[in-house]
Amino acid sequence: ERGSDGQLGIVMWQAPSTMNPYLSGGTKEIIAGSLALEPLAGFDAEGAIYPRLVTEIPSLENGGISEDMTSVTWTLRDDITWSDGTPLTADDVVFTADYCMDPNGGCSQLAKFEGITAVEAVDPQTVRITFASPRPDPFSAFVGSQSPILQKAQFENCMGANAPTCTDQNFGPIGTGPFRVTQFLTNDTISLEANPEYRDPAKPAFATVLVKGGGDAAGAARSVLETGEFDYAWNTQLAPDVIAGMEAAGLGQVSAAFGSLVERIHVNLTDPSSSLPEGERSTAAHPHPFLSDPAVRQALSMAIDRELLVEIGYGTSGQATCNYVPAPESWASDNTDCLTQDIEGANALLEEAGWTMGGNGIREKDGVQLNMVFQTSVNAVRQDFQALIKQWWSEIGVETELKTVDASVFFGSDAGSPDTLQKFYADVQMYADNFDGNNPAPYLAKHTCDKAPSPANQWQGEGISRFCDPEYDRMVSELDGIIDAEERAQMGRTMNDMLTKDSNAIIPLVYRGTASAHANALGGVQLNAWDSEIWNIADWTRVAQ
Amino acid sequence: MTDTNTPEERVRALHAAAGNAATPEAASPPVVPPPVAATRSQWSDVWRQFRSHRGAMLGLVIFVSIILFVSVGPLVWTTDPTFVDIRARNSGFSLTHPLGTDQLGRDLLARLMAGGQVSIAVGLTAMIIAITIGSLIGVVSGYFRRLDGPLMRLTELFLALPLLPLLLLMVTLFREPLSQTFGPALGIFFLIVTAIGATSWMQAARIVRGEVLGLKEREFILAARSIGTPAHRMITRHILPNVLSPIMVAATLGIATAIITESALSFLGLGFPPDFPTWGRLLFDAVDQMVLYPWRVIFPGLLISLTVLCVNYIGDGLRDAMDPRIRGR
Amino acid sequence: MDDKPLVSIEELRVEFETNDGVVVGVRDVSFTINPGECVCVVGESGSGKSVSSLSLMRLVEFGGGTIAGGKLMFERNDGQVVDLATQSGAAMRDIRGNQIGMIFQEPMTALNPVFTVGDQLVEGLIAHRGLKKHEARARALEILRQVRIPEPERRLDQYPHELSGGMRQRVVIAIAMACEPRLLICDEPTTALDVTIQAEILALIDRLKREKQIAVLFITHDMAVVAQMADRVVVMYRGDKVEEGTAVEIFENPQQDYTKMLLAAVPRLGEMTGKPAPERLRLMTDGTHGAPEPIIVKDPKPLLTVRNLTTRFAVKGGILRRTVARVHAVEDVSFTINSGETLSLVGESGCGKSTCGRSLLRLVEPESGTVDLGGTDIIGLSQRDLRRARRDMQMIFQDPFASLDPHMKLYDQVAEPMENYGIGSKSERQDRIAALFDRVELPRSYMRRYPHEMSGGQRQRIAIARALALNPKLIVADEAVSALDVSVQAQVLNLLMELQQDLGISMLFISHDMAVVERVSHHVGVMYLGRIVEMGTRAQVFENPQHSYTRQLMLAVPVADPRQKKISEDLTFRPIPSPMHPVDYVARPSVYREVAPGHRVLVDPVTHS
Amino acid sequence: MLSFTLRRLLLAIPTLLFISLVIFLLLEASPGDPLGDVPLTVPPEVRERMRAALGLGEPWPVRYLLWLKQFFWVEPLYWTDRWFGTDFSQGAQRIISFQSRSPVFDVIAQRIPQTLTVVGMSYVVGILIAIPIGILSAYKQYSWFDQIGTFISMIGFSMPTFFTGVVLIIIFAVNLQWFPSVYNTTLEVNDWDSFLQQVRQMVMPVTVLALYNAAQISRFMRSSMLDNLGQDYVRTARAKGLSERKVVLKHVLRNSLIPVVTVIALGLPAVFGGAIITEQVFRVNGLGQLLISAIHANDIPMVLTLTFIFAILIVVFTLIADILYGVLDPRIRYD
Ligand SMILES: Nc1ncnc2c1ncn2[C@@H]1O[C@H](COP(=O)(O)OP(=O)(O)OP(=O)(O)O)[C@@H](O)[C@H]1O
Ligand SMILES: Nc1ncnc2c1ncn2[C@@H]1O[C@H](COP(=O)(O)OP(=O)(O)OP(=O)(O)O)[C@@H](O)[C@H]1O
Ligand SMILES: [Mg+2]
Ligand SMILES: [Mg+2]
Repeated sequence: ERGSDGQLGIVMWQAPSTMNPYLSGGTKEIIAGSLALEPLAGFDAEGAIYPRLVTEIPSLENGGISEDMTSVTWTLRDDITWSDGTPLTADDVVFTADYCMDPNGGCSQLAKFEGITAVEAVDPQTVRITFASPRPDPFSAFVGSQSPILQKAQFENCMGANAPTCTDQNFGPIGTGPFRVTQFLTNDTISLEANPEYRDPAKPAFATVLVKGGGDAAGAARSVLETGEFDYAWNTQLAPDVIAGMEAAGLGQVSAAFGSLVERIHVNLTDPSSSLPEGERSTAAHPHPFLSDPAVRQALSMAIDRELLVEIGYGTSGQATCNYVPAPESWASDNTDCLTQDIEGANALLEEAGWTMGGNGIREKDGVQLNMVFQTSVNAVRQDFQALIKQWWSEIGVETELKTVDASVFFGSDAGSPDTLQKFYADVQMYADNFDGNNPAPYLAKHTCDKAPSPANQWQGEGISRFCDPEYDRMVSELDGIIDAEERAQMGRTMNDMLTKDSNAIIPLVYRGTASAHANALGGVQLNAWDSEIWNIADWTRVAQ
Repeated sequence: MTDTNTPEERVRALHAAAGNAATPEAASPPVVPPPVAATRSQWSDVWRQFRSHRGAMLGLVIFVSIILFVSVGPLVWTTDPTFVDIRARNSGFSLTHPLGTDQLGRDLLARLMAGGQVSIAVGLTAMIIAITIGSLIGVVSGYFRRLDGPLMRLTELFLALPLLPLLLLMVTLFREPLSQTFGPALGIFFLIVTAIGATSWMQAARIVRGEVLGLKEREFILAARSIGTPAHRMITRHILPNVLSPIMVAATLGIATAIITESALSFLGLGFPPDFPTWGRLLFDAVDQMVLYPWRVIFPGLLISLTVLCVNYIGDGLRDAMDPRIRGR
Repeated sequence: MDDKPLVSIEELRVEFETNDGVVVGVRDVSFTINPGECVCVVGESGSGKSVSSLSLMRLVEFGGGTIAGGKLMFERNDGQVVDLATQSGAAMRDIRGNQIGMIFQEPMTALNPVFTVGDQLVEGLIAHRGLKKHEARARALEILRQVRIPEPERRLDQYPHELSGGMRQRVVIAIAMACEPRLLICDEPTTALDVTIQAEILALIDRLKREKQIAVLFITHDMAVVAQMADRVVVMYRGDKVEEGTAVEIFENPQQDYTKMLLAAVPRLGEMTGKPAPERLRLMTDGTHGAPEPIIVKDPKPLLTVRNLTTRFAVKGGILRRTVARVHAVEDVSFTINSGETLSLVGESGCGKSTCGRSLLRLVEPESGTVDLGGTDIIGLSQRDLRRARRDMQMIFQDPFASLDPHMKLYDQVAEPMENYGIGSKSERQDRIAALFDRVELPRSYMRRYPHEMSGGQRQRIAIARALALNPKLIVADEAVSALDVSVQAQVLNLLMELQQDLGISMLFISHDMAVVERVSHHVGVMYLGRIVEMGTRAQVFENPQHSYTRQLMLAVPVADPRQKKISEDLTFRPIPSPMHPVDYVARPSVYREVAPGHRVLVDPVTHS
Repeated sequence: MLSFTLRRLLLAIPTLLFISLVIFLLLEASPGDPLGDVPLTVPPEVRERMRAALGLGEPWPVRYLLWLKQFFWVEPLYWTDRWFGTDFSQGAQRIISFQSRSPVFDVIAQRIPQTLTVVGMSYVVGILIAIPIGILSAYKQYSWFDQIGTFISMIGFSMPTFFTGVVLIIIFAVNLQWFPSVYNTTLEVNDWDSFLQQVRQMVMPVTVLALYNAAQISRFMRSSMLDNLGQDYVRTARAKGLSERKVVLKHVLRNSLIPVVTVIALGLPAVFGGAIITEQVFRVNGLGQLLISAIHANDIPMVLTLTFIFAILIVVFTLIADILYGVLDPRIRYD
């Protein structure tokens, strides 16, 4: 029964700064937004698309997707009302598209609307989206919590340059979701109550929700697992033994959802040496003195014991992997060669390639020593990984200097800073990345020659390793034209192997889940890595212990 | 008159107090000067007085032991502090790892020693930098009336500067050139100590300035002027030795803050390379595991506190010992 | 008056616990005080005078001392005789302030700066008399009247720093007298005060003693004051009582050498009458017999000529910190000092003596006027030349405790001027410093000491040695002996005169002590409100004072002769007006009347009459 | 004194302008980007659009002047409108945070209450603990009380709050379950129960901070007491026959408080600045947490405004300290 289970407490140690996911692309804002706002359709825990505000998912069969695959038609349910009592109409959907695609607004979900030429209201219940070119997978805009529907009436005056002045709207959007905001304190606390207009009269079970921000992951986990002050804690990435210790209190547990997030090492194929003039460092103009040797890259990969990394850093919320694209299943390559550590093999390989052990335990060839800088962002688990990997590499005669960079700088892509991951002024670097939804094609497309970051693109390129293979570029352009799902997946697997197994330009380490803690007293939690992880919060209940 | 009096207590005051209560003039002389040997070096005097301060002696002994522990210790206990012995991770006290290991199986004893070297070096150097800048600014602004306003405004500016962006900027600008010239560890060491030093001198400057303003009114400064002492010598010979005591206080507190700031820096990614142990870092890293492995916080915590405590007592003792007025008693 | 003593101290011994073991402050002292009697305790600094008196109040204990032996018998109000040394804390609190009052030496620090005078006065009344607040206030007012403070109503709500030194001392006396104690202990109550104020305070204490039949224990090292105040005298030396007797006995027939020495060291006003030139004091310890030679300069030539010297201090105020007023510290002063002779400037606190001395060396920048030293115009010099010129002029400062850097060894202090001017090699300097130490009669072994290890007199010798290090032609001695006690003062005075005789140095001697000035000077200038009001040779000024202010000063000086009591109630001197004037104030030039050749008296502007 | 104050205030204006410029340039020059939080899945073109929307396209002098105008002109107008119902600001653009796109001042206004209650209270508690300890350890110098006091305050000074805070949480929140480990900023105190709840959630953060503050202030207090205990006027007070209690607690204390009060006043800006680590540990989310999260997110308008307010407080409290000194000590006069 709606509202019968009292208050639901959620800790998000990185506090949401707004409820409007179009203004901030951060996961925390998307999760917060999903409490009140809903997209037309979402992804379930398996990554399959399911309808939310529409009657059914459009397909070729039901005619929702046009034959030429250039348009898709959604039919809205007729029983949906906004939390202010007005009905949801196709105009709201059209408005949302206009809102995000306004050239003066910095919409962070713009990529979702890429290739859309028109969004029209066919009638009050029907919306048609037209694309510039055929789309085998048309489910980007309005699918998943990144692009929910905004109410036109509320946001009408917040278009483009006006977006930032609409604080009340951004902090308290009127939505169709299970809850509505009663108080929003940015970067601190969000209070919500059950939406009286929610379509299912029995849901949500909780009368109110309190989303509390601040602190760190350990404190968040502690407040769920040890003190029981909260029911759910987002992103409790902690060392497995620490979590085990907390779980011993018996109040709750940590579970993980696996999406497409892979922790990996990028090898710099170009020379980052600071002796090069600025503008030429880490660019294709200068190949890396030793990492351009495939044998060295392979040896680096072979020396790593991925299972051990998982055991130390992630426990059950991680799996050792050799893939850049670990999911969906059909796209995941079956490569498992890298999973066994082979120090001897690596040594032999290097020996064979002419890298001989120097007196100081560092291999060298033609006066070039295997001396590397290994950078990553500040994060306890990553620092442990760095230390371990450094040790393994030292066993194959590679000397590593570790460097850490503040996350906001590392991921900040500020062209002026030398420490961003795009600049890559280091020999190897480690981070994790994933893709939205369940289509890995754009993700693979990042590694074409022209996407390598360089001064030419203000260091905004995405081919971090500076991987460049004409064959790969060709496959990327082909991939777009392929419609058959299995064929696409097949090609994707090949490309994945080119990046990892064949070239070792990317050395995957761990397929990571996103870990969250929830109290045993909380029922209905079903983690989801493809959408907002609290996607089914309307179904959550308090269960008797 | 703005600033605080001298901060912290001054033991001198107490001694003076004892004398004052019975003799009206602040410094009534002992009429019969104590018979003393004709030749005594100043430093042996200082040492003699220092030795009579029990707390300071105890502090010194412990401090020297800590220094020995971190400097000579690694020669005796030769385990590499960064060596990852993954099979032995999270082990308790054993013969191979007397103080256990951390989550990667690195030997805690070795890490405490290596960490101590860095922390103490950072603490001392950063403190020296801060004190040098602080005293310089304090003395100059107290002594030269014209510079007083601008320098105090500068101090306010530094007090207001947000530390983190400043550090980020410094690291960005200088990390590479420095590690190129001095090697990664030493380069970052310089960076860190300058960063900490450059952002923590303000308190010292204010205190010293206050003292100097008071000192300037004293007659011996006038006397020194009348015998033609030039400004620079005035400062080095007359002003500085006389403001030593508040500087000492600031210095002893400065070491503690520097050690702790360093740990804060490392977890912001601005500090030493991550495999480089420091006490602050060891403490910070172990906080999450405090319940499971309490000794991992206890040891570094204990060492930090002990060091700070010792330095404080040594500072107390030195302050007394360097003041000839107290020394004579 | 009955003969039963109010207080009798028997074999008092006081010890202090210090880092270097036990120090004995008072070894063995016994004396008695009868009601209505004034007993003076004299002795040089450190002889145990203060410690004895503090023991009576049992205040030594707060300074770390303990009464190690002896009895302190005191007859309480109720007639009971008790031993103060064994009283409980509560009983002592009842006696302190109530039955025994105490006045301290330093009026500047004896009052709590953050409470009003009224507050501090009523406290004791409330504690001892159980008065209500307003009653206590009324009583406080009455007491302030008794001590003859002008405008007592206003004073009650003023803070100590708003009062002059003399008024503050009266407040301290009022506090001590508040509960009408039967014993009043005065620990050097006038040492820090000007002569005129001293005269007033002494008269006040004397009156209270007579009117209220209070017993007074009066501590001082000034024999002249003793002569004026004492019924009986106790002489102390290094913690022991050396002699006791009535004032007349002690002054006219001293038994002990120490007492004789003390007496000899006292310069007495009028002593020099008829002498042509300054003479050293005859000290017992000198070993020299026969009359000391007068310091006569054969053919005096002007060394320093000062014309129309004016120094003003700007008083800044307002938002823009503009000058809103000026302190006319030195106003149109002219004088000449001959080589080898001494000119004394005398006057009361704040009259501009120090400023005048400092202006000569440009330690403060004079506003106008000329200073000519042996042909060099000091005022016109650049900073660099000025530094060079200062080699010829050196200063000795008033406070020997403050004028030496506590962190430097004596050797370094004396070496410093030579180092500054790069004189001599290291070894030459060493020799010279050794010679200077000999010259000022300090053992060479003292070179390694620190100032705090020296007595005041010894420190002043170091200051003199430092001044001599540059072979100056002129020494400005700014109250060089004021802070020293009589015996030491005499030694230092003799040293200065001896040096003058031997080295032919000229001296500007600044002092407020008429008797000392009479002793040392060839010429005398009397300063008042920044101007010299009378100027002439010593004989002219002292034997024929013309200006009313000079006369007033002479009148206030106590005489070291118990038979010539000068203290009287009608001694009231007008306070010195403020030298602060608005910016647009135009000071008139000084106009003098020449009474006799070289003897000039200020006639315009008239500032004192 | 009025002219002294006015003069200093006038002088403060150029000083503060200069400070704001320096802070602005510092933030400009330091690395990092407001889009650091945006996931890597967002393509570069979109990022570029987002930056432009934040106004980052303009050259820095323009942005600095705009900020100055907003800070000194628009915001005051806005608040006047808000309080008096006027309409001077006419919808002019206020200073907007990059992170939340809401007016910076609104967020600051939200944060001030918890900062003041927790950090402010800890300051008060710290002072209340420190002063008696300082008095006692000076009066009984070198006694065991004094020694232990020195010892504990040095320990308190050397232990980082990220450590002590967690220790407290583990003992009192996890094991004993006495106090909550998370501070609820939305709690409204309107009855006895909610008051108790408020007290309970304040206990731990206040304790941690108060101990740290007390450690420092008690040292100052002790030294100041020692200075004054040896003064002549103390002897005068004793000679009046006052009880020790009165001598120490009236005469000595009043004088010793003078320098300590200025120390306290100078420490006050830090209260407004928040206690960053403690706020993090207990999730108090006051100004300290706001600043640190803004710095991490490179939210330049927020950081700039906060630090500038902080600078104003520093300048103002320095002045207040000077004036207080004069108020408390009748000897001080302003010329
Ligand atoms: N608190 C103390 N600790 C150690 N010694 C002390 C203390 N107070 C006084 N004395 C010693 O006791 C002796 C007598 O001192 P006292 O103050 O009585 O001298 P005094 O005659 O009053 O001198 P003055 O004329 O300088 O006031 C001195 O030798 C002094 O050093
Ligand atoms: N630096 C200064 N600034 C402002 N006024 C001053 C300064 N120095 C002295 N004065 C004032 O100038 C006048 C003369 O002072 P000066 O020190 O020369 O007097 P003095 O005769 O030496 O007195 P004392 O006997 O107290 O030493 C006094 O009113 C004093 O307040
Ligand atoms: Mg005395
Ligand atoms: Mg003077």
